[in-house]
Amino acid sequence: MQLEQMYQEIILDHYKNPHRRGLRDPYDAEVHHVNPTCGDEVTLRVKLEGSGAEAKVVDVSYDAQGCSISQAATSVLTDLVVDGTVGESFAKHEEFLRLMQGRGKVEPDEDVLEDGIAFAGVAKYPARVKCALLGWMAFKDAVARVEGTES
Amino acid sequence: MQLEQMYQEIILDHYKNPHRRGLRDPYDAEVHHVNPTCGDEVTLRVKLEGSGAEAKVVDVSYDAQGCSISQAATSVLTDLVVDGTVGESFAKHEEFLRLMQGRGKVEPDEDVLEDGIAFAGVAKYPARVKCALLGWMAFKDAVARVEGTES
Amino acid sequence: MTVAAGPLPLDVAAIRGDFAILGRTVRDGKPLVYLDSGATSQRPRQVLDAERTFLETSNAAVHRGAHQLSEEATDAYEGARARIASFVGVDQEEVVFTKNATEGINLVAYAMSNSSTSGPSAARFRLGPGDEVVITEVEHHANLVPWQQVCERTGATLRWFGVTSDGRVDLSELDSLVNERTKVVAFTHQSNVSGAITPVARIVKRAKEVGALTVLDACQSVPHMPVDFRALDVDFAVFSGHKMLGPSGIGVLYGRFELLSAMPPFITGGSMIELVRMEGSTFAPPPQRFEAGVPMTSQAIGLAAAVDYLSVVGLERVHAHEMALTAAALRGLSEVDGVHIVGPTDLTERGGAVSFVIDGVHAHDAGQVLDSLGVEIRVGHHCAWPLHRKLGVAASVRASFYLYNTLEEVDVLVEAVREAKRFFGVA
Amino acid sequence: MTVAAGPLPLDVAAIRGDFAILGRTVRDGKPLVYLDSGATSQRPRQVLDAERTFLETSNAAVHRGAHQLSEEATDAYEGARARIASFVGVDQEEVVFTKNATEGINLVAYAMSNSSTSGPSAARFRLGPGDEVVITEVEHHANLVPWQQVCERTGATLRWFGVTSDGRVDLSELDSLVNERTKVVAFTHQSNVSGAITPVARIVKRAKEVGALTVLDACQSVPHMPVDFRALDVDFAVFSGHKMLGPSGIGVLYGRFELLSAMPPFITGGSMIELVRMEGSTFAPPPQRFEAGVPMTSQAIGLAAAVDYLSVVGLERVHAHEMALTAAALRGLSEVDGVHIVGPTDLTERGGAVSFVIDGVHAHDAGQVLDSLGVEIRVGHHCAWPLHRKLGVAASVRASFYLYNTLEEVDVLVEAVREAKRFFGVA
Ligand SMILES: Cc1ncc(COP(=O)(O)O)c(C=O)c1O
Ligand SMILES: Cc1ncc(COP(=O)(O)O)c(C=O)c1O
Repeated sequence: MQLEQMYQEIILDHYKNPHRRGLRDPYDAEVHHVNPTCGDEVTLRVKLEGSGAEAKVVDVSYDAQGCSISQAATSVLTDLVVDGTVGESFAKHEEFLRLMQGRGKVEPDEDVLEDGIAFAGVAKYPARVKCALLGWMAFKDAVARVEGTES
Repeated sequence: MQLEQMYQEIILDHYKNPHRRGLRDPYDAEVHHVNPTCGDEVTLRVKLEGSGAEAKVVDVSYDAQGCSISQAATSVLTDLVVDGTVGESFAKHEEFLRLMQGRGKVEPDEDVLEDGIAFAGVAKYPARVKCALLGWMAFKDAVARVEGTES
Repeated sequence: MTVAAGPLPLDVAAIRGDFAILGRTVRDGKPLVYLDSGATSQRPRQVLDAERTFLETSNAAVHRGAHQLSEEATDAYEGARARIASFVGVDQEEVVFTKNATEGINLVAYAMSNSSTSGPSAARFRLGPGDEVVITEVEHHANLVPWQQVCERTGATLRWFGVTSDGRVDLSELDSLVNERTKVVAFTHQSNVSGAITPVARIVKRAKEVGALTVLDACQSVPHMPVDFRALDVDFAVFSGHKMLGPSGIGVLYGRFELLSAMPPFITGGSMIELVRMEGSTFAPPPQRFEAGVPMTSQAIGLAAAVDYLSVVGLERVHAHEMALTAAALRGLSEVDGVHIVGPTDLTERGGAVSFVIDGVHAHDAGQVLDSLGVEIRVGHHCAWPLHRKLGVAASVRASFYLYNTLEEVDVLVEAVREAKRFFGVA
Repeated sequence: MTVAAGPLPLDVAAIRGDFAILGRTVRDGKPLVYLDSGATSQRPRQVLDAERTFLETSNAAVHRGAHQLSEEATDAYEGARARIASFVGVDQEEVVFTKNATEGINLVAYAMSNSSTSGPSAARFRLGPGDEVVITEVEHHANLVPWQQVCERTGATLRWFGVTSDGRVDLSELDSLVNERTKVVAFTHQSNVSGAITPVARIVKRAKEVGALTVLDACQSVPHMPVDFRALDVDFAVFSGHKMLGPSGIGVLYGRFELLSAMPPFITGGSMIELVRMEGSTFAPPPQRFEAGVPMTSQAIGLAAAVDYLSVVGLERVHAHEMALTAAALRGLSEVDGVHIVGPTDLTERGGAVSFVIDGVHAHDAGQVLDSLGVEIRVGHHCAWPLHRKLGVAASVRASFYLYNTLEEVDVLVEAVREAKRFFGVA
């Protein structure tokens, strides 16, 4: 059944037991993003140390309302970026984006995406891709705000 | 050939030798009407005597630019209304309208419409009905202006 | 059309035969269970054939040519207008074709703001600071954002009716909300989320008392039950072709002739003019004044065919059929633990949109399970975000019915909802 | 598609086989000679089939559902956008679907007047007293009345280029007409009356010098020759589906992405929003921001099929074919005493619209004779009244050609013109 392909165990695990959930202090920037088609929302905070691509992602905390895909993707995101550098997080975002926009035809790099490879099945459902990207959009936006590059 | 049915001799005669053409003094009202689809124009003046339905149509003079149908119809109109009463002219207008909107299926009353019955063939061509009515619209408008009933 | 005797008044099998798409399968070979007609309906072959026949025999620019093809096309187009007008109880010259219902509402809103630079006959449509526009919190964005925007353009104030807990327009403040400052009251005939039917007469009566114009969003009523705009006594109303078996790309704006005659134009260009000079232009009478450019000719003809189709079946019977399906859905869903209906839970003053949430299963996830079982429903806020926010629901699942749906499909829906709960472990 | 060798580069017989309507007769059994494609074109079966196949297999509301049908419909719709965009050399996100070209021009004009109540990013679009909008006297009403209206709404001043005696835009005052006060220059690529092609590059260069926006009316160019909006370097451009073998009810607005991104919306409602609260709303990025409501889905798919059809035939060959027909028409008509061409009399910088007057025979009367012989042409001012007035012509006869017309049909046209003269005794 296709459904199991999409909702991998990993996704359901993250959905039921999300990592790093909740809004914490201290933080450098907080953003609020919505998915206009379904109304899902995420409030996300980042705490960085240092600046530029070498800055370290010290914490990502969030409060989210949404489907299992958007919740799980945000949880996985925190695993992927916390304790790494901003430069590394952006590279992971690129790889995740490539996977999600690949219509299920892209082979994901497990070394880079770790649990994120579980979203390969979601990429076959264009309407759900936005769900998987909601947290990532918020994260990139928050980092940009810290860096002051946001217009 | 259908063409001869539409362009009756009477129509072509009026077209080539229009009755009462030209703008004359005295007049009580002058109006300018156009056909928005083809740009045909008529400037028309009326001179009445008396008032209300019993008023006499003393003169109708006009300057027109347009196709044979609109020119001939205006010429026939002057024959039908000049020297009659306003009430009679409106009755004739009604009968002409009924003929023109009849899609070629209405039997015209020759006693009322005289040369106007020649337009029976035109009624089969909806796009040309407006041409035949241009002068009549102007005439009704001009009379209404004299009567002061025009808004 | 033959109609079977029995509990349901329609011969649904015969009707389904007219809709080729209903025979397809989705995902892993699941029969299609199309329960998203509230978003857009499917079209019977009669509608497709009408458009194609027109295009293969009489297609030409309407109102613009004197040749035979153009005559035939104009007759077909204006004939379509006449049939559609009589379907909703109004005159032919009171029907303006737009690209969808959304354009129709924008047309009225823009005509109102354009009134400030138009002549004295348009004065009654003017909006400015101190004037009020009243809408409701249940509105589809199409009947909400255009009014926000016209208020921004003109300085008028937007006010709105609230929502009851079962998704109805809350009219308890009718007399104070609609007052001497109110210039226009715009509201939906039937909510596309809760299915609740608005008491049109009460609102119209109050609007008339204060001299406000009324605009009815009839997108979800005209396709599903007999509607007569004259009897409802509204000033304007809109609906869309694609929700009533007709083509996409065509909608209808009804306006009382006297109002349309006094209203300035919205979209301008060819075919809507009386006289054009470089220095200025004057405009044709309605409905032409509001139909600039080459119109959606074949689509008007398709919509007229849809109206004919619905008339042959009979709107009363379509409505009765949908009510039977709605009753079954409300009954079936109420038996599933943790399912909550967003809207009235019985058939009083409601139509056939059934929205719901499932404890512990997000609407998007439920939709995915349903889709995997062939059940095509809509998830999200259904373009009625304020209503959802007000009811404390981020996203809901909506099943919506039409004349081609069956009681068996309702059973598949209910079973699929149970499966969604099982899949996400909230059985 | 096979293409015959020979003087004309197209296999017209094979092409005609795709257009069922061309096989019919009119009036007393006369074969149809359709020379009114400038008003609206006919559609090949490939276009009709593409729409029908979509409607019978994948029809659903686009961008609004998570189910398989909606996915397929969205893919088909956005895929159509991509093919149409590449047909005119631009990016997918720069193509906005409208109901016709007229709506596209109104969209830009209204977005400009809406800028006065929008945020700072829209400031560059604002118009007010002292600002100037420049058009030309050859424009179709669609590219004329909307600019008159936006000037009325905003207090800006409308100015215009004159016309040369052969119906071309008179650019002799280019540098003074387009000046520091000019905010937008809107002009046609090809006149729908005279067929004259406007020197786009000269106008664009001058507009850029003064920082004015350019809007190109490409209704009569895109269907008939290769057009690349990026290469032409215009800011906005419009064209209509029904003039290029596609469905009615769909048009295209091209806008440079950077401009569309900064521009406020025009028609508002569902699917064009980012966030909706009763207190105010924000809007989606382009092109969605400009596509409120359920769009003309099947029509977009039909237009993409039309674009594919034209691409297979090849726009260079379509153009060469039309030029051969135009040359024959100009030659044939010039041999008839008393016929005067309204427009250039040779092929330099012109397309295939041939308008003319006949001494002593009014255009309407000529049209009637032609129609009785099966020749379907257009008579009147062709929605370009100021041009006609300027050239001292009340109404003209226009023959316009497309890929399915033949040299024999041009002969029938010329012979019919002679017959019109005979009939009205001006031989
Ligand atoms: C040059 C030109 N511009 C604009 C238009 C308007 O196109 P539409 O009526 O499809 O909006 C036309 C055709 O009618 C045209 O020929
Ligand atoms: C209640 C209601 N109003 C307005 C609309 C807008 O209709 P359209 O998108 O066809 O303009 C819809 C459907 O989307 C609706 O359900």
